[in-house]
Amino acid sequence: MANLTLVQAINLALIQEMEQDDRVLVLGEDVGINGGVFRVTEGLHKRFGGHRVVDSPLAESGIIGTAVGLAMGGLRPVAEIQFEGFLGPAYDQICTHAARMRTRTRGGLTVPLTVRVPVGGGIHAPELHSDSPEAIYTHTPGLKVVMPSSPYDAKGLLVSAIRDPDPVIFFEPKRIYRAFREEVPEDEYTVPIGEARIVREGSEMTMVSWGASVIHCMNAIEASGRDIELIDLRTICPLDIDTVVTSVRKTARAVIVHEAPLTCGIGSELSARIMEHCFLDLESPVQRVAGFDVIMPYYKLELDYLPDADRIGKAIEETAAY
Amino acid sequence: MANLTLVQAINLALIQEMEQDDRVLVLGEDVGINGGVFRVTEGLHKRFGGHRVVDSPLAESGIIGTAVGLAMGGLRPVAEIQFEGFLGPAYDQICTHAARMRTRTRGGLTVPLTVRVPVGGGIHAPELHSDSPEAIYTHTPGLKVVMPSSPYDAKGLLVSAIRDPDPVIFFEPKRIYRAFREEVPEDEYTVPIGEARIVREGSEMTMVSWGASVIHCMNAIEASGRDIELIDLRTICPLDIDTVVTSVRKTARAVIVHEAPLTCGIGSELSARIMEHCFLDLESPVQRVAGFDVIMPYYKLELDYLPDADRIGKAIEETAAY
Amino acid sequence: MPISSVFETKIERISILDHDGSFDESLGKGLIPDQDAVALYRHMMLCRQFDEIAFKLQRSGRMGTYPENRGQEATSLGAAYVLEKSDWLVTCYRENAGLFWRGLPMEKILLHWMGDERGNQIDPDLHITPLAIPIGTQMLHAVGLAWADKYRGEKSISCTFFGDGATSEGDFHEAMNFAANLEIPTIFFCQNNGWAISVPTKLQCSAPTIAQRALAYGMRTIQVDGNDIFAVVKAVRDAADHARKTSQPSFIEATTYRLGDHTTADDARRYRDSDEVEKWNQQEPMIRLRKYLEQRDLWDESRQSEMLAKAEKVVAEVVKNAEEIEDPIQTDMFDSMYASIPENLKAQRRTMRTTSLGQDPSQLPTPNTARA
Amino acid sequence: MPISSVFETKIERISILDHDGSFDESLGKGLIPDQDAVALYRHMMLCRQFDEIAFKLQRSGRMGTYPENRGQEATSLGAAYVLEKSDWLVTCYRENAGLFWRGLPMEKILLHWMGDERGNQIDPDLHITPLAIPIGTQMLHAVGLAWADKYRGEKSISCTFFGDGATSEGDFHEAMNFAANLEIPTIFFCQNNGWAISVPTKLQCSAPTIAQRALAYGMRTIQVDGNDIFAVVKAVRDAADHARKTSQPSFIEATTYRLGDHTTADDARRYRDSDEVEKWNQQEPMIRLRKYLEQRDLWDESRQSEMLAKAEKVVAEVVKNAEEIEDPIQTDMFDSMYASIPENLKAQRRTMRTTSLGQDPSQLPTPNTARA
Ligand SMILES: Cc1ncc(C[n+]2csc(CCOP(=O)(O)OP(=O)(O)O)c2C)c(N)n1
Ligand SMILES: Cc1ncc(C[n+]2csc(CCOP(=O)(O)OP(=O)(O)O)c2C)c(N)n1
Ligand SMILES: [Mg+2]
Ligand SMILES: [Mg+2]
Repeated sequence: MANLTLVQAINLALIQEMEQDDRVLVLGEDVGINGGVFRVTEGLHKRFGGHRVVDSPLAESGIIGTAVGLAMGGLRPVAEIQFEGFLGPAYDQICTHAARMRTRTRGGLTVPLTVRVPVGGGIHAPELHSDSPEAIYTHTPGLKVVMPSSPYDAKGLLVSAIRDPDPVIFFEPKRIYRAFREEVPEDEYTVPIGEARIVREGSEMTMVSWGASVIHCMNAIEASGRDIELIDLRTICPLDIDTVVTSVRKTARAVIVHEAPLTCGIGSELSARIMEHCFLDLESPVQRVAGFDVIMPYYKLELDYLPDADRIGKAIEETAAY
Repeated sequence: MANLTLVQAINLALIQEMEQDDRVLVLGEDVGINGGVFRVTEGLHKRFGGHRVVDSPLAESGIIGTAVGLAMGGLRPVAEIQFEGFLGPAYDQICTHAARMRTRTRGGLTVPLTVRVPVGGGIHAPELHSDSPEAIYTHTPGLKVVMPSSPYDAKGLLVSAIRDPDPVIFFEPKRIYRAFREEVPEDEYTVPIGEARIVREGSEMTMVSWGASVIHCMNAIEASGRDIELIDLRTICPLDIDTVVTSVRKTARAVIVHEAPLTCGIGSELSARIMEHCFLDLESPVQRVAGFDVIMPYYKLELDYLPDADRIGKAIEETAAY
Repeated sequence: MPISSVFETKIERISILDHDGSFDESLGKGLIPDQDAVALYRHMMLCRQFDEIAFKLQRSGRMGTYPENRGQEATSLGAAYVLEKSDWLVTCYRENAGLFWRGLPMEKILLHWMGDERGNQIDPDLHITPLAIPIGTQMLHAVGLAWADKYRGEKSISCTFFGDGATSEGDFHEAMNFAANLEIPTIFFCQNNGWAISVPTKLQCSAPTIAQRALAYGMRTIQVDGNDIFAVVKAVRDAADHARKTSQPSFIEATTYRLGDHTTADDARRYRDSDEVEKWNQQEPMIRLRKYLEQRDLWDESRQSEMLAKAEKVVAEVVKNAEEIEDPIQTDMFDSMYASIPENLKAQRRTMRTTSLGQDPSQLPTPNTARA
Repeated sequence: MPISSVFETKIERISILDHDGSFDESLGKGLIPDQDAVALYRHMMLCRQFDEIAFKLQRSGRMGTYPENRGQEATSLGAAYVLEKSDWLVTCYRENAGLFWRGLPMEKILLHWMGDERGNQIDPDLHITPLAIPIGTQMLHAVGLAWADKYRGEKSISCTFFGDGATSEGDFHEAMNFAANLEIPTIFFCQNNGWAISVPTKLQCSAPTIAQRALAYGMRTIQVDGNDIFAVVKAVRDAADHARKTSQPSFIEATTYRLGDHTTADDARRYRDSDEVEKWNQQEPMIRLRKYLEQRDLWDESRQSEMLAKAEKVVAEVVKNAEEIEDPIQTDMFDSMYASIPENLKAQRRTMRTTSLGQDPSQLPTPNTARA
């Protein structure tokens, strides 16, 4: 056991998977000698050499496109995109090829690729360094989408992602990269992709969130003094709808919290499914606390954009009072 | 009045807008002498010359990126992307720049750009020629997203799109490009962006759809013999939620139909909003009839993927019986 | 020194077997042994026959859109002839000749255009990727595939094919740049056939050659007569040797011409002169190879008609196989989405024909849920 | 002819004012009148002061991430000096010197890095686009902007700035290709400062020069000493004349060096030698321009300290203005999303601090809806 930040837990997962599987290599901008702009790949270049830790040219489509080829060729590439705002140039290679190769070839060629991407707001970064595009990749069949909210889950999920035979977009909530530490086993373990985690049990209401927002949910729940069940999705696609539905059947009320804009966010899918599966159980409409339907503002206003304990608390009261 | 197909109606709108506004120019792959692969720009090159009808290099990011510049520079570019499957390479320029320029510059620079894109399945086309990515662009604040289902609306909405001071993604359902004709005024008229159309009134149930699916909805409704209200969104973003909510408050039941995959599709947003606004009115859960969460299959199976009158009919009965 | 020179270069063009049948012995001698030259010509005849029948299948409504390959046989075939079976062929959609030479069953290509993913289910030992529909995107995969082999210390390389139009896409640039900077042994093979649908090459590349695109990366580059299989063979052999020796990429621009429409959905008369087509009809790769063989008594009219009959028979059989394959089952669309199907996809799969999708039985009230 | 030459070229490099102060009269004479040379030097001093203070603002927590411009002043400044105010400057984030010369109020740049969109709200008459954060994407806008002017028959052109790293992006390629093929008068100005964060130029472009990227498009291209404002002025003037005369684009590679870290979030000691930095410190643009001026009695120590004092005062005032601006109001994030705000955004705007977002009052039951 070690007391690690989220960055350190991911770094450890990378080292351990590279140690135990030759096919794993890391590529991306500044991931080599510099150890990545968030230092997530710190020490890897020294340990494994430039052959396995590759500073790529500044070209996201190139990173993902060659990684698709590497994966089709039998390796297990872990590509880093420096910020979620720079996934855009790689969108086409991800959605047109990584997501489609297995079904296109009816299993003949597959893409066991992991794409690591820092995500989300709250660190006073420049434009395009604070977005939350998880719904975009969830709407694209053929991908898996993961977003841990703790060091323990981050390590276990990243190991699962690297070993997964299909492409996984692994979003790392940068706001909590170093926000807190947690006991993380040094031994090998995995957290399965596709299983939500009940962070705390409760009977009055269900709250669903993921990534950095989970912390705000906890704070809001504590401030409310209510008996609320909090679910951290951990994996966004495939959605562990059973855990959510079981909870809402019990509590009859639900609030969903995420950073991305409201419209067509993951919250809309969750809300629709909860209604479809728990129609007769629901005592109040499912509420969504999300980013507004605006471009994530520059940092002077970012905290006014992001859901916080205050807004979540309002949703709790509104939902309870309905 | 002329009896026109959807292709002809769009062609007419382009001609009329180009005639009356010098700032309007058309660019894209094969839009010139060839008149576009669907012949939507037929005759434009001859009429307006290569100066205003420009065959671009084969590069979608280039098309949209230069069009963003043209628009910032005071023109009204209408860019064609040959098929929705090739929007991917332009995703970044659309979402990173077209959608953001106005708010980034607090109104200093704007992007009055129209992006015309054939969309959807059902024409036995090759891979990547049959998708429905409207939710992707709806989740991106700063864009408007339009999809007409008739020649009349197509002409009126395209004129609105071209005159709109903000970027509009104008999806053209290729399956009905020539499927039927309709009386279309030759005189100038507009259909406002952001207003849904009640295709037929009804009291038993509300059905919401857009694009080529509207026809299947009509067929299913007729086959059902039930008194169903059908709403054609026409504009997907901004969503005319008032029209939908007013209808569901009246009917208490709703079915949504679209071609795109279920998860995080527009159906999820509609379903969530209906529940939020009509919670106490709903007699049954809102149902979504959509593409499955799989890659749009090659054409031997495409009709098994696409929602059809049969599947819509089942949803009608299930919803009525709930 | 106020003005100095920091870079100088020139680009060469190779042509060995001209369209009038004249042959340059200095470069061409021994390049292709006689029996191979015959085999290549026979293969071209087979491919031409396939192309004609595929076109007719589309016209008679038995197949979807099809891109004719006619006139471009020498390019991918020359490359496939030179390369090892362990080398990757990463193609677009006008490389039937090379793919068939490598060993791809001909019905696979028909199945693809018949709207059937099984056309892309390819024996992995063939080292072939599926036809690439999104233009310009597959070169990056070729770089990744060769990189994977290099990573493992294998000597295999990759060769990727694309058109003149494809060189306008950003992904082309990124692929070239990755290969050059990371020293990946990929051969970039551009088939400049003069057109990208209706857009002439000069609107994709106003430079005098496409070959010079490679100068941007300091990459070895050459232009060849792409209707001359000898020139193609020489260029690919040089590039492959170079790649295996140095692990460096190369670029080849092969000038050729698509004699047919872009695809069966196109009508090329709308945008190009019949004179131009006529000129290229004289210069296409088969006539000149036949002249070459006949001049050396390796071919004659009787072998020609014998081979034609054989090609007709083979292709008829291929069509039969492609058309007789059982229909895919509806649930096939789910089965290759992931290595193992997630629960909610399983539910969609299970209920796809019995419910509306929305109303999966699992969403119905559970027994212990009372109706309000 | 089996082997012929289809393309030949060479690329030149210009250098006029060397780092030791030696000056080539043959090229440099009359290029920049004396009073302008003084003005340019004074402007550089102002920019250097701004840069230092901006850095300190970040370090003391009064501003977010900031990319130092130090060492690269001659490039954008030389270009802005040559170009007309009606020509577009389409920049990245190390072109403060050029932007300020054009007339951008200095507080705009501070506001930008203080996380305030008002920093990008620029007087349209300045013909400046906002700093581009996504690398490599802005060149396409420059092409569109110059195209729009050409479309209207105006003589304006655009000049776009980007780094060595940016030339690896696909959008760079597409912008170059569009400009060349469609004949758009854009100057592509690459500031090759040796690094893209921690990645050295040779990993972005293994070719001997970046200038040769332009050969791919048959585009006019040149390399200049980017720390020599005379060389920059000459190259830009030639390119601009050419653009106005022929409507053709040009490429300029200016070799320079970023003397500081990539941004305040970076620590360049992790990946580069102090020797290298030391060498470039000797070659930076201001020392040599000062030598030039002093040799001609246009500058001396007293003018230096006078200007320094002035720069300090000006920049202090700028900081004050930027810091004293009233905070943006929360609802600002809605107001520039569209020319007119759609209804559902209005609702979000109206309720942003009073409800949870989900529960807009409009979703509450209407009076005539009975609770079940
Ligand atoms: C990304 C993308 N954009 C557009 C298309 C539509 N399209 C199909 S083929 C083609 C032209 C290709 O030209 P070229 O690369 O020269 O190949 P050729 O067909 O001439 O062999 C176009 C524009 C596509 N398939 N993919
Ligand atoms: C599309 C994109 N990818 C990655 C980044 C992160 N990033 C910011 S600056 C930079 C390096 C830029 O290098 P270069 O173009 O040489 O410009 P320089 O900073 O050296 O002036 C990177 C990778 C980004 N801003 N945009
Ligand atoms: Mg071509
Ligand atoms: Mg640089």
